[in-house]
Amino acid sequence: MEVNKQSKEQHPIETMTDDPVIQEQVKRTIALAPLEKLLNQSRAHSIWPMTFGLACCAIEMMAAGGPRFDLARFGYEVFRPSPRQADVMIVAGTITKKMAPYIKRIYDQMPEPKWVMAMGSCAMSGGPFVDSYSVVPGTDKLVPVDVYVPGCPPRPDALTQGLLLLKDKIRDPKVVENEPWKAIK
Amino acid sequence: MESNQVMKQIKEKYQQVEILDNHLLVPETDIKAVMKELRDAYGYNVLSNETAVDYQEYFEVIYNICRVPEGDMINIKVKIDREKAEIPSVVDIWPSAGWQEREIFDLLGIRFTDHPDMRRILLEDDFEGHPLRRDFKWVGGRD
Amino acid sequence: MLKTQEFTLNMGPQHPATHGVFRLLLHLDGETVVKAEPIMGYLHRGIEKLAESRTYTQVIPYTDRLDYLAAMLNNLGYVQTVEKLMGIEVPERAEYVRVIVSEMSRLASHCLATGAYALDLGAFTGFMFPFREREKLMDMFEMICGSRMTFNYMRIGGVADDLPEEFYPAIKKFLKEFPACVDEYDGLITGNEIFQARTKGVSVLSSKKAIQYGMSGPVLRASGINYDLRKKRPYGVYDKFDFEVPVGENGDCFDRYNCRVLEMRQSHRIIEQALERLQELPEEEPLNAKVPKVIKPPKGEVYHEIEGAKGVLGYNVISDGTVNPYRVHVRRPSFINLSLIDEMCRGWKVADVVAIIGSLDIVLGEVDC
Amino acid sequence: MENLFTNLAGSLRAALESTGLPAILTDTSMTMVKLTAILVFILLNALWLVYMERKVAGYIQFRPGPNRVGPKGLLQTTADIGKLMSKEVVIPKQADKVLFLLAPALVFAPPLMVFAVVPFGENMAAIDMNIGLFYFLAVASLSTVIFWMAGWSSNNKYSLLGGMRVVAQMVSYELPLVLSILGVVMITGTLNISEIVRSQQGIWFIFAQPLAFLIFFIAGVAECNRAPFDLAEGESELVAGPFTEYSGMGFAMFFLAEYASALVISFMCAILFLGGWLAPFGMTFIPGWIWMFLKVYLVMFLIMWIRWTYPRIRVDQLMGFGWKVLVPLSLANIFVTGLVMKIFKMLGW
Amino acid sequence: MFGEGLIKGLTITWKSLIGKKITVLYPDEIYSLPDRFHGKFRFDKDACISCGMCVRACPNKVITLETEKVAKKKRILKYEMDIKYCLFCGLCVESCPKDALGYEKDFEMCQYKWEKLPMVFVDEEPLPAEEKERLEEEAKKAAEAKKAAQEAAKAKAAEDASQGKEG
Repeated sequence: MEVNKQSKEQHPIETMTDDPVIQEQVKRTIALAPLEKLLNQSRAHSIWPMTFGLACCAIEMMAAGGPRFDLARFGYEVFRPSPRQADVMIVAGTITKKMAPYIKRIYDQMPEPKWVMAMGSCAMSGGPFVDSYSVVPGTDKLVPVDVYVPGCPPRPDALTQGLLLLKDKIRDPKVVENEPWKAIK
Repeated sequence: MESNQVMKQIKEKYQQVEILDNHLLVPETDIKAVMKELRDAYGYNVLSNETAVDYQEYFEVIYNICRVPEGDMINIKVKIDREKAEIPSVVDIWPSAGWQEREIFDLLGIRFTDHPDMRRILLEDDFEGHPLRRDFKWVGGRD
Repeated sequence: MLKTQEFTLNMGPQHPATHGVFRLLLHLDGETVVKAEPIMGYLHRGIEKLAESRTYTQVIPYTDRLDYLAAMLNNLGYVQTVEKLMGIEVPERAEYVRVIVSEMSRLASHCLATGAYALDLGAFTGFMFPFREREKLMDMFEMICGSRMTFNYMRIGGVADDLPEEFYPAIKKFLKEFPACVDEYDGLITGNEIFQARTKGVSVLSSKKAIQYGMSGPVLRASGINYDLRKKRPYGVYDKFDFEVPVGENGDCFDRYNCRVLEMRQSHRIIEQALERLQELPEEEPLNAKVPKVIKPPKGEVYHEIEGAKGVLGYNVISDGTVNPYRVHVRRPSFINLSLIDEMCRGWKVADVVAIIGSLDIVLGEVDC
Repeated sequence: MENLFTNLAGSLRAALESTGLPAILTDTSMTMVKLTAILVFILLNALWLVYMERKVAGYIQFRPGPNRVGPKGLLQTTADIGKLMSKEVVIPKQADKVLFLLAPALVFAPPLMVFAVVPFGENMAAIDMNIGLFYFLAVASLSTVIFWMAGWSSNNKYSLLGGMRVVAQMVSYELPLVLSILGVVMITGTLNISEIVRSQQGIWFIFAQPLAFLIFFIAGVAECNRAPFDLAEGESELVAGPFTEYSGMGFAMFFLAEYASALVISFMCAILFLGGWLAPFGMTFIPGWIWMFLKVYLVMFLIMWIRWTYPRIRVDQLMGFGWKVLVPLSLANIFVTGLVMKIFKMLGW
Repeated sequence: MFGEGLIKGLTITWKSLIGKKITVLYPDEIYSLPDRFHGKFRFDKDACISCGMCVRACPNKVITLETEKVAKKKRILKYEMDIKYCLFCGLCVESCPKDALGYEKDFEMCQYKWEKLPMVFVDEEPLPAEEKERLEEEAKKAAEAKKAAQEAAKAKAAEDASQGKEG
């Protein structure tokens, strides 16, 4: 399924509905048939992150996979080194201009359906180094981002909350509209 | 041998050398000779740190040399002209200067003559300008 | 005619074993490495340029992000340099608190170095055991300064806050259990024959070459040179503690790894002694030195070195009398320890390149600064 | 309970014959039913083993492992397979398409073919060949070619290196595997697997041939690419070895085939050395095939325990260990067995 | 003996296999955070005297503060912490003289949307012009009333003093 590069003119889906969520999903070539809903259940329960540690947030990502904040309970601890077998690319750390082309290439190498999580201030917006000459201010300048995990570095539990938010989003794309789920009331 | 005695002896040997507040200001011409003598005669066998500063009118290259395993240290400064930005490399005396000089060239644009591999080390090769210069203009990413 | 051709393999910026975004272009002849060309700068964030537009206190959080495994030691190095510049005398209580916290940060860094090294060689459980201790240390750091890795705890003239009450029982419990845990690491990783076969005798670094290339820290001590700044040029109150400096014999990957494990035991002893002395101090001893609200050091320049977790960590702070430092240069041990990677990898297999990078214990935040 | 399955098969055969089908048809349909039963059993086992491995890994590392998907995490692997099925299959541009798609399809064949001849209990073997052991060795070495197909066709440097390592490793560990079994064959004198198990009535061969068991176990672990010999997909060096380029169902086939071949090795260990369905110390109130099941899972647990304890061995050490240590040891073992059998024959036992 | 280290490794993993698990089961049980935890920010609108110390202390200019002068009293219009640039270093909390800024024991700030990331504590419209004049008069009246009360009190105090002297 080659993702076709639409030209600037109107995408047919935009005429049919103006719900941004559905448009985005359709444009990402995910059919919303009932079978997809069933497959989304299995996709949600086995998100395989790709080892994409750039800086300090990578150490917290390792700690999230470690014995204390166990990602294995949700089945997410299989950190696949090769982009072909990964589902979510957790961008953990500062993206420099020298690293940007690699992030775009690795994102393209990942098979559909794929998601991106921006972990930490640096990945979200350049964070502490936003005024620097060699830092890309945020992952969404390169690839579409699904969940933002603030913190510098965020606690491993915050990363787990981010992954659980991603799980809810995979199961039902409309959850993006209302308040994200929180464990601490 | 205390570092200030060493500095006094170096001063007698090379006239243009001055002693600032625990630094040795060496002119550009006989930097190689002073360094070679420091290593051979006084046993300073490790170039612990080499960096450079841009003082708008001139560059200043700073060498911090120490003796392993004794541990005492001596600091040496060299003033060089800002436009020419050229200084002989000390890589053949202390190989640890290799990467540090490449980093100085990369970030400040000071070219080290007869350095085996004078290329940028941190920034990408087509990066124009040298960031740590005071007159470097760039636009931050804050939206 | 049968012709063999060189084959370049890109241990690319995104690779599980390169401790971050470090790229090694390997020219291979079959499995053995002919030439290893390191390419860095994928995490160059220009901290030295940012420091020029921040005040002296605002630079401290940026030093956390250099060597993010041992952030306290970076804070200590920077803060002591500025104190030397301003001629501030730090009271005894703050000095002991700093020693305890820096040695704990060294322990956390060595724990992760040991675990990551075992992970690089394939022992996934060997990675998890030191993480258990590291989590306890991180809990204590969270009690002291609120965050697990980027502490921003030290201030010019002392520390941000005194040690909280619930810290003392936690550290005592940790100190009691720690030696048994290090014995567990020895049993699981150091004593393992497969681990020894993978690391003993791999890429021996002679002491002469180590000195020439300015190596420092466990990499230098593994080659047989007893050079530890805490003993050779004591800073702060390090001359009041008695601890040995572990020195290796033949400078191969195993010795570099073993020096770190032995250093963990020494740091454990330092923390014990520092804790005793801290509690003996009389109550009315002040915590921090008197420091003006706005820090404006006199015009001048200081270069000060401390013994970081990866090696000699030096700060060169130049002030021009204003509120912002004119130039901050950091002598980064990982960057300089890495300069010999090309020669150390030649002639070894691809699997050994992973072992060599792991034994150097580099942190990319510090290599690319 | 003892021969629950044999009676089942007998009654099914009787039902088929009563419908008056020609003999040849009943035989083929009977073997078809047996083979599909075995296929389903092995696939379920492979799924369960993935879950068991992650739980064992978790428990060894002070963490509970998957426990939220389904009751106590049991549906975790089904979720994984469901997700892998629905992933996009990415074929690299210059990859050799035919080989690239053929490799995952074939990778499951050799382990499954072996199970046709493996007895799960007292005369519960699908096809009771009298050269069963020879068939096992021949088929077990087929998967080398398939890994090399995967490595070669995905046009990626890492997979090429991984593919070459797999061929070198499997070829060089085929020899000690065969030589260590020779000791057992010399004692029993037959190649029929059920006969071998029956002849272990008096003493299990693990006590008669302890060195052979050790060599067989080590060579078996190396044969199915599991740590400490998992050179092929050693993550930290070769990213994911021959199947770096596979995504979706292609990767799932390799992922499960690894567990199926580990199952083959543990079944053969149980049959050749741990006395198959023979109950230890005569506790026959538990049926034979449950004993067989327990022994297989004991060996499987041992394989997993070793994986989560030891680091990975290097390629040349692997070759050196295989050729310089295991092969001479197994030859010495054959010599000693021959000598001991000669002495026993002289003493008239 | 060759295998001695290997056997020791197995015994250690066996002990950990049957050992105690140290996992914090995150969604069900939350890890008890220490008091000095740097997490979500807490802003107390009335305690804040909008002096701008926190805006200057922050290394990365995360806090935007807008105030409006109404009848010689500063009123906060906008107090927004853009946590996507925040370092969570705590320099702002330390620099606040009135302890108006602090941390909550909560680390869950994940968001789906980019615009929802900044934490907006105060966001009010500047008062319209006539509203401002009305408040000014009130303030002026209140000021005169207070001044008048003061003269009366002073005059009374002066009388007592003179009586005291004659008496």
